[in-house]
Formats: sequence, structure tokens, C-alpha cells
Amino acid sequence: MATELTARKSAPDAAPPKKFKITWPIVLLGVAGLLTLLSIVRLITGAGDITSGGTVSAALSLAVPIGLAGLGGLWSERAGVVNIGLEGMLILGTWFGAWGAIVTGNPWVGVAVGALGGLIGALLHAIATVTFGVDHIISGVAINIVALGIVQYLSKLVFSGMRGGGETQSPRLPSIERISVPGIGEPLRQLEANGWFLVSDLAGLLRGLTQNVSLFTIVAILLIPLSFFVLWRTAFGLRLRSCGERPVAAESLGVNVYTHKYIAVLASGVFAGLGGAFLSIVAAGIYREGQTGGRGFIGLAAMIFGNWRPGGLAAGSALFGYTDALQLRQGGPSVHALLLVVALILAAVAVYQLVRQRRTRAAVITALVAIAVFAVFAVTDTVPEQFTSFTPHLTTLLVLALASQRLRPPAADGVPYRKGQAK
Amino acid sequence: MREAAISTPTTVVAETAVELEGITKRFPGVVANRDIRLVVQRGHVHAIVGENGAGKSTLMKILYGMQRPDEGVIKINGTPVAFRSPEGAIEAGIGMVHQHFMLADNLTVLENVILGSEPRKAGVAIDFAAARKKIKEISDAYGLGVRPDVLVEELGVGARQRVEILKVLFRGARILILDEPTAVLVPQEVEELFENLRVLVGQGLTIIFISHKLDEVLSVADAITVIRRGQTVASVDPAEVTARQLAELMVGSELPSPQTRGETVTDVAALTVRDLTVRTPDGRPVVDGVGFTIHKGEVLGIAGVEGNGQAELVEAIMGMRPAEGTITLAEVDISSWSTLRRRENGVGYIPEDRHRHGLLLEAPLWENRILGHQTQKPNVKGPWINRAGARKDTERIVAEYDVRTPGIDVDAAALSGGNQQKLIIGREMSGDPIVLIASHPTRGVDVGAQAAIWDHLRAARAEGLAVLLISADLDELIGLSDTLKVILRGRIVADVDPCDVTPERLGSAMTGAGERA
Amino acid sequence: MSPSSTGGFLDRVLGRVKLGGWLALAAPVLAILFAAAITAIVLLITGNEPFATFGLMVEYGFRPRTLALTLNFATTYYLAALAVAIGFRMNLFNIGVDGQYRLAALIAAAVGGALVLPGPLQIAVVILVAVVVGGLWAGIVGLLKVTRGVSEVISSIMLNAVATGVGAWLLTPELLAVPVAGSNNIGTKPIPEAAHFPGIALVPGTQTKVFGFIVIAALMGIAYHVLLNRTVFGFNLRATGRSESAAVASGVNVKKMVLVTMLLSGAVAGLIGMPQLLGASYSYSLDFPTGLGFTGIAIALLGRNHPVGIAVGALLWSFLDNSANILDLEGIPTEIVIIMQGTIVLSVIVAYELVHRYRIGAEQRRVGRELAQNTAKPEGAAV
Amino acid sequence: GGDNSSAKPAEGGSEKPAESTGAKVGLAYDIGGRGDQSFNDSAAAGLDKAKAELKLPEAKEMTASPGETEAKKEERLRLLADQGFNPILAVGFAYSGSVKKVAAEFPDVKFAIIDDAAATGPNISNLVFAEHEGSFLVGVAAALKSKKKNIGFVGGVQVPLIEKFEAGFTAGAKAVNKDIKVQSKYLTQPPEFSGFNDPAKGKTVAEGMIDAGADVVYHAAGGSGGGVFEAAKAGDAQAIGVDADQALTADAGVKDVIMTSMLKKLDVAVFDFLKSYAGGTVKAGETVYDLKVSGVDYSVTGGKVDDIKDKLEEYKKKIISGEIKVPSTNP
Ligand SMILES: Nc1ncnc2c1ncn2[C@@H]1O[C@H](COP(=O)(O)OP(=O)(O)OP(=O)(O)O)[C@@H](O)[C@H]1O
Ligand SMILES: Nc1ncnc2c1ncn2[C@@H]1O[C@H](COP(=O)(O)OP(=O)(O)OP(=O)(O)O)[C@@H](O)[C@H]1O
Ligand SMILES: [Mg+2]
Ligand SMILES: [Mg+2]
Repeated sequence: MATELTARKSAPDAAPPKKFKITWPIVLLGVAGLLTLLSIVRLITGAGDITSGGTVSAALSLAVPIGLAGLGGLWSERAGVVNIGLEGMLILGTWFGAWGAIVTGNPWVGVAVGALGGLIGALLHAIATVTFGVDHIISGVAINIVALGIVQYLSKLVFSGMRGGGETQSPRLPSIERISVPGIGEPLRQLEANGWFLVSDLAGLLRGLTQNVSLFTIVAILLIPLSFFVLWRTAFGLRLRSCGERPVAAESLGVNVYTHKYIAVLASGVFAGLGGAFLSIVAAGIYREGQTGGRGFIGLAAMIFGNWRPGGLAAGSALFGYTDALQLRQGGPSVHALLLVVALILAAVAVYQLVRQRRTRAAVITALVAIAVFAVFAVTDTVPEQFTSFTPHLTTLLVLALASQRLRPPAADGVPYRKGQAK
Repeated sequence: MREAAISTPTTVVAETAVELEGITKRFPGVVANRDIRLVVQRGHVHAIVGENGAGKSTLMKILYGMQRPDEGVIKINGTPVAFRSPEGAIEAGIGMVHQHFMLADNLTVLENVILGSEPRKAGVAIDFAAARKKIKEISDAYGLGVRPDVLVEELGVGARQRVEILKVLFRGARILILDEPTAVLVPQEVEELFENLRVLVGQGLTIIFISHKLDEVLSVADAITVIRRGQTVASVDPAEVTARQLAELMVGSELPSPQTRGETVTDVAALTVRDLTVRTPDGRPVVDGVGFTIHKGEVLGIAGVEGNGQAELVEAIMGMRPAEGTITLAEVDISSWSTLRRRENGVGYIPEDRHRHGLLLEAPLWENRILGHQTQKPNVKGPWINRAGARKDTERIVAEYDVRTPGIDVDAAALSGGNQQKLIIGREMSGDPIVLIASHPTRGVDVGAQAAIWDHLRAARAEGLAVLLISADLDELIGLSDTLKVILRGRIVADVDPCDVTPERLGSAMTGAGERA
Repeated sequence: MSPSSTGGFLDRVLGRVKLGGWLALAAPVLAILFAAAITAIVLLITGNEPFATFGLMVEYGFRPRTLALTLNFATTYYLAALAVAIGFRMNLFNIGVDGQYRLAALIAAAVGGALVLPGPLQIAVVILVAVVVGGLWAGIVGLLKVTRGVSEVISSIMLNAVATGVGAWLLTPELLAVPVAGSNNIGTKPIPEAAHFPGIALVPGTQTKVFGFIVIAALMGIAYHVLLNRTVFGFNLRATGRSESAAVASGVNVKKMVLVTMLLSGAVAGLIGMPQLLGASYSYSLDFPTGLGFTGIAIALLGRNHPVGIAVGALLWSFLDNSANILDLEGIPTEIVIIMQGTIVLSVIVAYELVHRYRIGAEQRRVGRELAQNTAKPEGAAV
Repeated sequence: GGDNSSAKPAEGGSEKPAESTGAKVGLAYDIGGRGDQSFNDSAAAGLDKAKAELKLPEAKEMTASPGETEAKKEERLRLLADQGFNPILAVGFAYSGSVKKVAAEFPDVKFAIIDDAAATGPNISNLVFAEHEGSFLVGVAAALKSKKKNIGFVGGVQVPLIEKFEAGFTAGAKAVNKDIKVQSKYLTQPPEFSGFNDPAKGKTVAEGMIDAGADVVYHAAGGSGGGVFEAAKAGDAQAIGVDADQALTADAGVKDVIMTSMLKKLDVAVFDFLKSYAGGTVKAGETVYDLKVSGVDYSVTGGKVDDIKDKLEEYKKKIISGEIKVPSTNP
């Protein structure tokens, strides 16, 4: 989707903002450039996995739950309700998704029930924050705790009874079918195997995206453009966002702020619930306690990373999913190769700073960092397992630190609102 | 309601657009409106005047359905109505431009305008093309000159004001409520606005107009209602009253004039600024080589249309934003000093936006007394906060500056705008500063408080205080200043002698059309 | 002006609701009863006898040994909550306390195991190391925020993961760990006897000692209150929390404040592991407690970032945690307690909000009455 | 039978001396508890067997929660002891410290701890396993079965215990073919123990190994193993189970890819201990369950290793005889 990222300093002092649009061509250009870079690195380092179809498809399924959580965050925060409770709603999603799938034997019903689970959490959040106007963070934190308690409690009551189930896990779940674009699978594999420059990498990318993809994954991906359309192209969406930007203004034009906030928060719960259901039904095929592993927070991070925009959060989740896939699949070698990628990118940035921005000092610093990273790459031949484990987190952090911060939350994000309080 | 039912029946019905009867509205600790009666004829510009906190805005919000009256009836075109939300009012053809802009900065003008009544395609999707077209039409019809696709945050106040009006017209309102629409406009803009209003009235629309600027009121209004402390005290005909009489009706006091009597300017330089330049992050200069000297006992006025660099100039002098050039405070170069150090060394600061820069709204008054003077007696003993000292001195300010408050332990948010401003001024005057940077010291402050603030400024000036005064109120500028400079696009474009300049000439100078005085 | 101009949202965590009189006490008490009611319902639905259950918990919870344990847990929780609260007081959401204290405890433990100094001195050194490590690790977050504007929420979430990895890397025989003979556990070299922080026999009727560290925790609480409410630094901190723009205009160097506050928060976070390390396990091993940072967040919010409130919150939390042990024995899922804790946080905060509104309503009626009495005498805008 | 001496608490903390009739067994699980299809479950299996065969009047099971302090573990054991449960089994090395402490407080109660020999005392039996030996054998099997000479090891969490599995496995494989490629990866790092119950991660990791050429994957990742099996099935590779005979216990869909399992017979250990208690022959101190006593072993269910059985037995003999010393840590 062509999301317009209106970049601007959030500080009051900034000049009229430079608008730059991320359009299809730019996106494609970016992807192409990145792919080329990765391809070069692959050829240099021989870390074949960094662009393999397997990595791409793994990245995809690792990104989906984060993306869904992020979408949840997007919806509620666009309406001005901060949602730290995503983790809790994700947790509810995993449990109820699994439970629904088991009792009905139908994974899709499970998905629906999972969404419902998230919705329950969201309803709590909405009542607390919108109706009672309590602090959003407190409510969110509380929901994370309650959700954890509920699912653990329920597991002991429900799952430990079932065969194959236990105090902390469900029995095996019915799975959702996966589909492939027919015919091209094998040819792509061949191409990939040849290890040609760029061609094989492209093949890998395509194979990962087109071969045995879960239907749920496709649904999840579609939800991103859908969210963009609803929030940025419909009357309802405009009203919802206005509640996050300036609720009094919305109120003064007869928009029912409460209703819109409620809808937004509930939607947020549904998305998170879906994310949870994906974890238990598709990713794991079983409910396991602690399965979410803080993905709710990562999703929140992805959303902020994406500047409260669907496209941005998609990118954020993709980045996280990709790096996570890298470290899980081939740990050392891939992450080691990643060092070279980082070094090269930093070098490029340094050049840019020097030539375009004339910021010599910044350029020098960046260059030094680049050299340092390269040095590490050169002297080591792999990365210790303990370090690969946090590759995705560190990468996200680095990208955020490098990309100049132009983040802009909705103006009234997290501000309790009460009707008729406008002075 | 009951009382309203048996209240005096009104004779006029046919040409009555709005009729409020026995409106009462209570807020915690405040009676905003008490048994108010208001009758507005169709096709009139009906002005409502009153002190700060008199209840004007509240009354209008009630008429607009944003707040529910505790008692009273509202009649639109003779028929009683009870709005549950602005939606009802909008349907009834009422539109309101609020005292504080009701615009979302991060949305485009178009989005702000259509919000709540969006033209649609296929029921769901917004029909942007249609919206754009309609906005263009209205904008052209009334010469509002509004560009639909820019972000509101990129607009100046004048443009924002026009967007607000466009919002109302977009909904086809026949009754317009304008709550202090001119507070932030320069004469030229005000003139334009009034032109627009006349066109509207000519087309049979009804306008309710609130302002603190009584001459304006007299110039546009067909009828005037005066509110004092939530009650209607008079309905007068503009033809028959003078501004002075109006003011007396409002406050029962003399209309104050900002004239500074007597020559107090010395030749001791207090603050000197040399080719000061402030740049935006992308290198564009917003303040461009500005230079001036303020002597002890001198008030230097800076006139200019909002958004021509005044705010940046002030923040640069306060050290709140990086700038090139030199600033000297009594022979000392302070260009490299931190804001704190500048304040410590006698630079007082009355910020333009008291809520964002002047106060901790959710802190008690005595903590607000400390704000900005965290390192100075009597607020602190070394690294320790001296609660007793601060509280005592707060009591002093409250008394000396007649800050109307139940006590010094209430949150600043509980005070009305005028009183908040008086607290700030009291705070900044204490610890007798060498220089006072005052931007819009009396904005949105009623005539009573205004007079008080002016007196304080004069007194301080007489004692040798140097004041940098920035204001949109030209009478204030001309009246208070010993020297006047006009700023345009970040540059000082004219020096004006306050003794022989009229607001009109000054205004045209500000818009660049002016001749050098 | 945008509504957010009154500061970020976190400044509402505290002080938005001014309480006084009996309501100040009644509200939370009622809220807790409400939470208990909810829990009771859950128990009923799932076929457990609520009163019997609570009875069990109370009976067991008030046994001397359990009380001692409760105090021990509360000590740790209190420190955790303080660490978080410092951040909250200026709108910094330090969700990274978890990583900070784990890394701090690990390195401090290693140092403590390596050194042999006179007892008290060594204790001091260990604590100092923990404080420094915690502070520095949190400092990264602050640095990223002030130099690169990275949201502290993201960076501290991410740094938690990094801390785990780095910790695991350090906790290997090649580096800081020593294998325990015959054990599958692995940990730092135990801290010598002399440098153990003595416990206090606070609760009569049990040998279980209370962490001596409880004294330090209490002192930290007082320090926290004094720092925030009696010092210029504290004033600046709270001012920044309430309105950053106003703080800037008043001459506060916000960037510096952010950095210093993160350092402080991290430093206190460094203390979280100390009661356990110096009072119980004497070495950082695989089974060192985790997740305390998140408990801290909940308790800080429950206590509304007020030193006394936090103390109450910590005690309540830890009482529930410990009295739950008995349930497992009776075959009642202990998780019921987690549900209860979450419900308490939610209902307490809702209760405060309701009280707040009740007061406004009362005020309104009062003015109304006054009005009815003397409509003649017009009254000032502010009553 | 069994000794009837009631557990007199060492301190006044507890009321009423709990009367104990026969062997009231207390069992304290590690995180996950009964039904984790893994470690804890095999312990549970032993208990169930004992219940049936030794007619235990009562058995109480309690479970640890993630990230809890040692104090909580101690309290769990104390509660059991207070209530007159005797003997008390602690499943998992995490209980090391607490068993040592509580055993001292209740000298008359017999304690057993699994996977730990550090906690010693007159009333503590340490039931430890030679996981590396068992892993060596499955390593051999993997090497023999691997066509691509490329095998993988998936560990749940990188802790010494699991590194033992890896060490043995690698050694076994190298013993067959010294330049075989052994890929190895741990799902999480301590104190993040979710690696033992994250099938999704297990799957991704195994996929990675298989894509990188592995055709046999061995997991010591508890509940995450399910994911490993799925990956093996999808990538038509073979998998090796752990702890229990997973060709029997695992999900029906993936049983057929499990060529063997490294049996770590917790059930046997638990049962033996309870039996000896009933017979009053409990011996304190370390009991090593190694190949010799077939406390660890490889499973043959499904007959996928029948063709290489004699080779395996050969290695087994050499290990038992001491001819082969299996390393318990990575070189
Ligand atoms: N939402 C509210 N809650 C509480 N008090 C309010 C609210 N709105 C207005 N008030 C109080 O009601 C009184 C009237 O306020 P109002 O805004 O109507 O005055 P005003 O005549 O518009 O003043 P100004 O000229 O400064 O705009 C003031 O004391 C104000 O503090
Ligand atoms: N010197 C003082 N003058 C007036 N009130 C005081 C003084 N010292 C303390 N108080 C009051 O005692 C109480 C505790 O002091 P303080 O205000 O510092 O803490 P608090 O605001 O209640 O909590 P927090 O530490 O969260 O700010 C507050 O209600 C405060 O108003
Ligand atoms: Mg008003
Ligand atoms: Mg205070």
C-alpha cells in the first residue's frame, strides 16, 4: 500500500515539514537495493541462508504475530488510547484460539475464538480507559497480569484434563492448510540452488513468499492495507484518527468520541487476539504457556518504529521477523554476514552525510563505527550463540538509532478524555 | 426547566433566530451562567461582551450543544430545542468557531473541514474529489483563500481562523457563533474577517460575535449583550454607547488606556542583541540578523504579524533554541549561557503560551512560584526546596497582583486565564529582573486584569526595568512602547515612533505595505 | 493548543486525582474487596469454595514464617517499584528495569565472589558495582533518547533481550561462572561468608530471618521522597514530568534530566537483586529470580509512585504471592492469585477515578445549594 | 510399610505434627509440571507406576512457576514435609539449593533430587543420569543414518545439562565419521527458559538445519521438540527424540519421522526410589543412571534402527566397559 509518511519533527520548534511520500516505486527501489546488497554480501561471505526461500518464509511467519500486535497498537493509539495491554490480549488470543480449535476441531473457528479472547481483554481496557478515564498504562499493565493469570488458571482446569494436554499446554491443534503458487516452486528452487548473483536471491525471495504459505498468513498480510484503507480513506477512519489527534475538535463537530475510541480499542483487541491465535494454531500447532514471549511489546515497538503507520509497522515487523529468522536458522554464519551488511550500510550513510549533508563530524563518527563493525566482521568468523539470540532486538535498536527520529505519535495519544471538559 | 416554562413570554418570534431563556450552568466551584436571557435577530451581527470568566464561551457552548444547561430553554427560529450533542446543533444550522482553535494539527485542512460530515463514495470511502471541490467553491465564494491539502500545523493563525469559518460554512450553517475570532489577528486580518462577515450577513446569515476589543464590537455589531459574572447585565444598541460605557457595563470600572506617561528611558544599555539569526533544522533563517538595544527603563515593542519570527526571537534570547549572533546583558556576553543562567542573571520571561511554557497546570500555585526560579531565594536553600519560603512569597504575589484564587494549594489549572497570567507576571517581576521578555502579556485577558498588568509593567519600567514587548494588540504596543520595531519574515523592516503612529499605519507596515516612519 | 501540551500521559499516573479524608483510605480498601469479590466469582465458577480458599490463604499467610517471607519478597518488590517510579515521575517508562537488575546482579555477584575484603567493605563494593552497572545499562537508554530521540519504551524493551544474551554469555565457565561440582547448575563464585548481609529476626516465632536489606529499602524510600519533594533536582524532575515545555522555559536542561533520571532509575534497579544475592543465594546462578522488573511496574502504578503507596502495594503483592503457596497443596490453581493481583491494580485505579468524580459532583451540588440560598449576592468566578 | 516417623519440623514455624500413614509421596515438579510431554512427564510416569504397583495411599504433586525465587521452592518442599509427606522428590536441578536446606530442617524425611549431585545430606538421594552416554549412542545412530553426512542438534536452553546432551551426541557422531558436519543451536539463553516450550522456534531452527543439509536432527528441547519433528517431516529428514520414547508419546502425525529416542529413564529412577523407600532400603547420596544400569538408552520403537542395532550395541559395550570415555562437556 502506498502510505504517505509525513515526516516531521514533533518538537514545536520545527519549520514547515518536508513532506516525502513513500510510493510504490520507492518501496520497490528500496527492496531491490537491499536485495542487491544482501546478494553481494552472500557472495562475499558464502552465507547462503540470508536470502534463501526458507529464511524468507520463516521471516514471514515470525513477522505475522508481531505485525498483528502492531496493528492492534495502531488502531487503539490512532484513537488516542495507548495499549500496553497488547501482550495480555496476545496471550488471551493464544489460549482461546487453541481452545476454540480443539473443542470445535476447526482451526478457523479457533482463529475466531482467539480474536474473541483478545476482544475480552480489549473490552476491559476500553471500559477502564474510555469509560472510567484511568491512566492507559496502568490499565494495560493490569490487563497483562490478569490475562496471564486467566490463561494459566484455565489451562490447569481445561487442558490438563485432555489427553496430550497438560497444566501448561494444550493438546495438538488442528492445522490450517497452506497453499503455494503452483508450478513455480521447483524452478525457483533450482534457480536458488545455482547461487547466481541477484537471480538466486530473487528466486529465494519469491519462493519464500509464494510457496506453502498459510492461509492465515495471507489474511494477516491483507489486514495491513485494509487497516490503511479504513483508517485513512474512510469517514469512519478519519473520525477515529481525529479522536486521537484532537478529541475536542471531533466532539465539537458531533463525532461521538467515546464510541470511536471503544471501537478502536476493541478492534485492537481483535488484532492482538488474531496474533495470538496465529502463534498457537499456525506457528506452533499447540498452546504453550509463555508462548507469546513478549511479542506484544515487540509489536508495540514495531508500531512506534513504523511511526504509527501501517506501512511503517509492516516494515518494522518484517525487519524483526527477518533478523529473527536469520539467527534462528543459521545463527552464527548468517548473523556474522549481517555484520558486513551493517558495515556497508554505515559506510554508505557516512558518505551521504559527508557529501549531501556536509556534516563532517557525524560522517567521521559513522565511518569509524562502520570500520569498527567491519573489523569485528573481519577478525571473527562467527558470532557467539548468546549474541545471535538478540540479533533482532539489537537490529531494531540500531535502525532506530540511525534513522533520524521523525516519529510523531497522535497528538492526544494517552490523554484521558472526558466529554464536555473542553474549557 | 420549570422556571423557564413560566418565564416571561417573548413578543418577537418571526425574525428571532436564537432565543435563550433562563440559562443556568454550574461548574465545580463556579456558576458560569446564571439565568441568562439572550435574543438574537436573524441577519444580525450580535455581539456578546464580558470579562474573562464571565461565561460567554460557556453560554455559546450550551447553544451549540457542547454542554448541557442545568436550567433554561433554547429556541432556534422560535422552536424549542434540546441538543444532546453538537450534531443536533449542526443539523439545526448552527455553527461555532471556538475561542481556542478546534483543529487537529496533524490532519490536513480538508480532513479538518469535512470531519463529521464527510462526502462519501459507496457509503464508506471518503469522496476527496467532491470535498475538495466544495471547499474550493466556498473558499472562493467568500474569498477565504483556503488551500485544502496542507497540514493545519503549517498555517498561520489568520489562515486557521478562516479554516474554522470554512468548517462552519461547509456544514451550511445559518447561525454562526464566533468566540473571540479576532484575538490573534492583526487589523488587516480583522478587516478581511469583517468583510467576510458582512458578506455572510448580507446573505441572511446570523452571527453571534464575542470579543474583548470593544471598538471592533462597536464597528460590526448590530446589537450588543453584556454579561457580567454569568448574568446578562444589559442589552445595548451599539449606536448609543461608547467603548468606555461598554467597559463600565462589563467591569464597572474605567476603560484603561495603555499610555505610558513620563520619560524613563536612560542611556544605560540593559540588553543588546547583535545580528541574531535563528535557523530551522533545514537551515532556513526564521530570525535573520536582528539587532537592537534596550536601555534601562525602556520598553521596546516588536510589532509583526504572528509567525514572522517573534516566537523564535524570544526563545533565542531566552536561550531555549540555538542561534547565531551575540546577546549582551548589561555588558556581559550571555550568548553561550543556558536558559537557567540567563534567568538567574536577571532575565524575566512572560511566555506567549502560558499553558505550554508558563505553568505547571497540575501543580499547586506555590510550586508554580518556584518554576523558573528554582535556584533563587526565597524558593530554595542550597539544593533544598524551601517550601515555607516559597509558600510565603506566593501569598505575597497573590496579594500584590490580586490573583483571584481560593488558596495557594490549588492547582494552577483551577485559575482563570487572567489570574494565571497575573501569577506569572508576579513571579517574573519578583527578584527584580534587569530585563523582562514579555510576549502577549495580556492576550485573552479581560480589561480589568489588562489594566492591572499594564500598571505593573509601567511601575517596573519606572524603576529602570528594560522590557521587550511583543504583542498582537497594537494599542497595547503603541501605548506601552518607547521604541517600536516592525518584524517581517524574521527581519526588522521598520522603526516606528509610537508617538505618531496609528494602529492602521502600523498594521500596514507589519504586512510589508507600510512606509518607514 | 493540543491537549498533550499539558505534558505526556504518564504525568497522569500520579497526582491527577487529589484525595483526602476518609475517602483516601476507603477507596483502595473497597477496591481490594471488589477484586476479592471478582476472584471469588472466578473460584465459584470453577468449583472452588471461595471463603475456604481465602480462609486458607489468610491462615497460612499469617503464619510467622510466611510473614517473614512476605517481608523478604516485599523488600525486593519495593526496590523494583522505586526504580520504575523514578522514571514515571518524569514521564519516562523504564520498562527495562528487568534487564538492568539481572545484569547488575550478575556482575556484582562475580565481583563479590572474586574479592576478599573486610565484610562490610566488600558488601559496599558489591552494592556499588550493582548500582553502577544498573545505572550504566539504563544510561544507554537515556543516551539513545537524548542523542537520537529513540523512544525509551522501545530501547529498554530491546535492551532487556540484549541483557539476557550478554548475561548468558558472561555466565559461562570461560568468563564469570564456575561449575558447581556434581550440579547441572552454574553460577558465579559464591560470595564469602564475611560479606553476607546479615538477616534480622524480625518476625517472632520463626527462624526464617528477614533480609537485612529491608532497612536499605526503607532508607531508599525516604531518600526517594526527599529527593523528589524537597530538592531542586526533584522539583525539576517532577516539573519535567508534568510539562516538558514549561520545564524547558524555566531553564531545566531536559536532556540532562532524562539522562540523569535514567541513570538513577537504573542505579536503583541495580539494588533489586541485592537482597537475594547478599541475603540468600550469595551467587548469581541459573535460578536467580527473573521478571522482578515487571512486577515493579505493576506495584509502582498500584502505589501511584508515592513512596508510602508503593510500600503498601509491595506488601500486599508479596502477601498474595506467598499465601498462594498453600493453594497448590490443596489443589487450587495458584494462578487465581495472579488474577487477583491484576484485578486489584485495575479496580484500585478505577476506584480513585470514581472518588475523584464523586468529589466533583459533590462540589457541583454544594455550589448549587449555595446558589439557591443567595441568588441575590453575585459571587466571583472562583468560589 | 516404610518408616512411620512423622516429620518433626526443625522449627516452630509450623503447628500440629502432621500424622503420616504409610508413604505419602510428595513430588515437586520443575516449570511445566505434569503433562509437559517431556521431562516432568517421565517423572510423573514413574510416580503413576509406583502408585499402581506399590499402592501408595496418597501422592501430592506441586509445580514450580517460571522465574520464581529459591525461597518459593524451599517453601514448596517445606509445605510437603510439614504436611507429613515422606518421601519427597524434587524434579530438576533447580531444586538443588532448596532440597539441601529443607532436608536439613526435616532430618526424618527422605528427599530425592533428580539431575543434581551437589545437594548432599544423610537424607538426600541424588538421582543423576549419564545423558552424554545416551546421547553418544543416538549420535552414532545419526551419523550412521545420515546420507548427507550432516546432522543437527537442537537444544532447548543453553545450560550445562543440555550441553551434556550436545557433547555426547557430537562425540558419538564424530566417533563414526570424524568429519561429519554437526550443526547445533539452542533456542533460548538462560534465564529465558521458554526455549523448552516453544515448538515454533524449534520448528524454525530445525528447518534451518535441514535446509542447510542436515538429514537427521536430535533435539533436547523438551516441549519444543514437537516443532523439530514437524520440520523433519516437512523436510523429509529424520528426527531423534529425547527423555521418553517419543515414537510412542509424540503426536501421531509425526511419529514416523522419529527414528529413535535417547531414553532418560526418570520414570525408572523415580519408581526405583519409591520402591526402595517402601522396602526401607533408601540409600542417600548419588545414584548414577548410566548405560550400565540402562538408566539411559536408545529406543528401537518403529524398527528404524534395527539395521544398525549391532553397531550401536557394540558402542554401548565399549562405553560400559570404559573403553570409550564420553565427554560430558564440549571441547
Ligand atoms: N469545563 C469546565 N469545567 C469547569 N469550569 C469551567 C469549564 N468551562 C468553563 N469553566 C469556568 O466557567 C467560567 C466561565 O468560563 P467561560 O470560558 O465561559 O468564560 P469566558 O467569558 O469565555 O471568559 P474568556 O473571556 O476568558 O473566554 C470560568 O470561571 C471558567 O473557569
Ligand atoms: N512544607 C509543607 N507545606 C505544605 N504541605 C506540605 C509540606 N510538606 C509536606 N506537605 C504535604 O504533605 C504531604 C506529603 O508531602 P509531599 O507533597 O512532598 O508528598 P506528596 O505530594 O503527597 O507525594 P509525592 O511524594 O508523590 O509528591 C503532601 O500532601 C504535601 O502537600
Ligand atoms: Mg471564552
Ligand atoms: Mg508532592
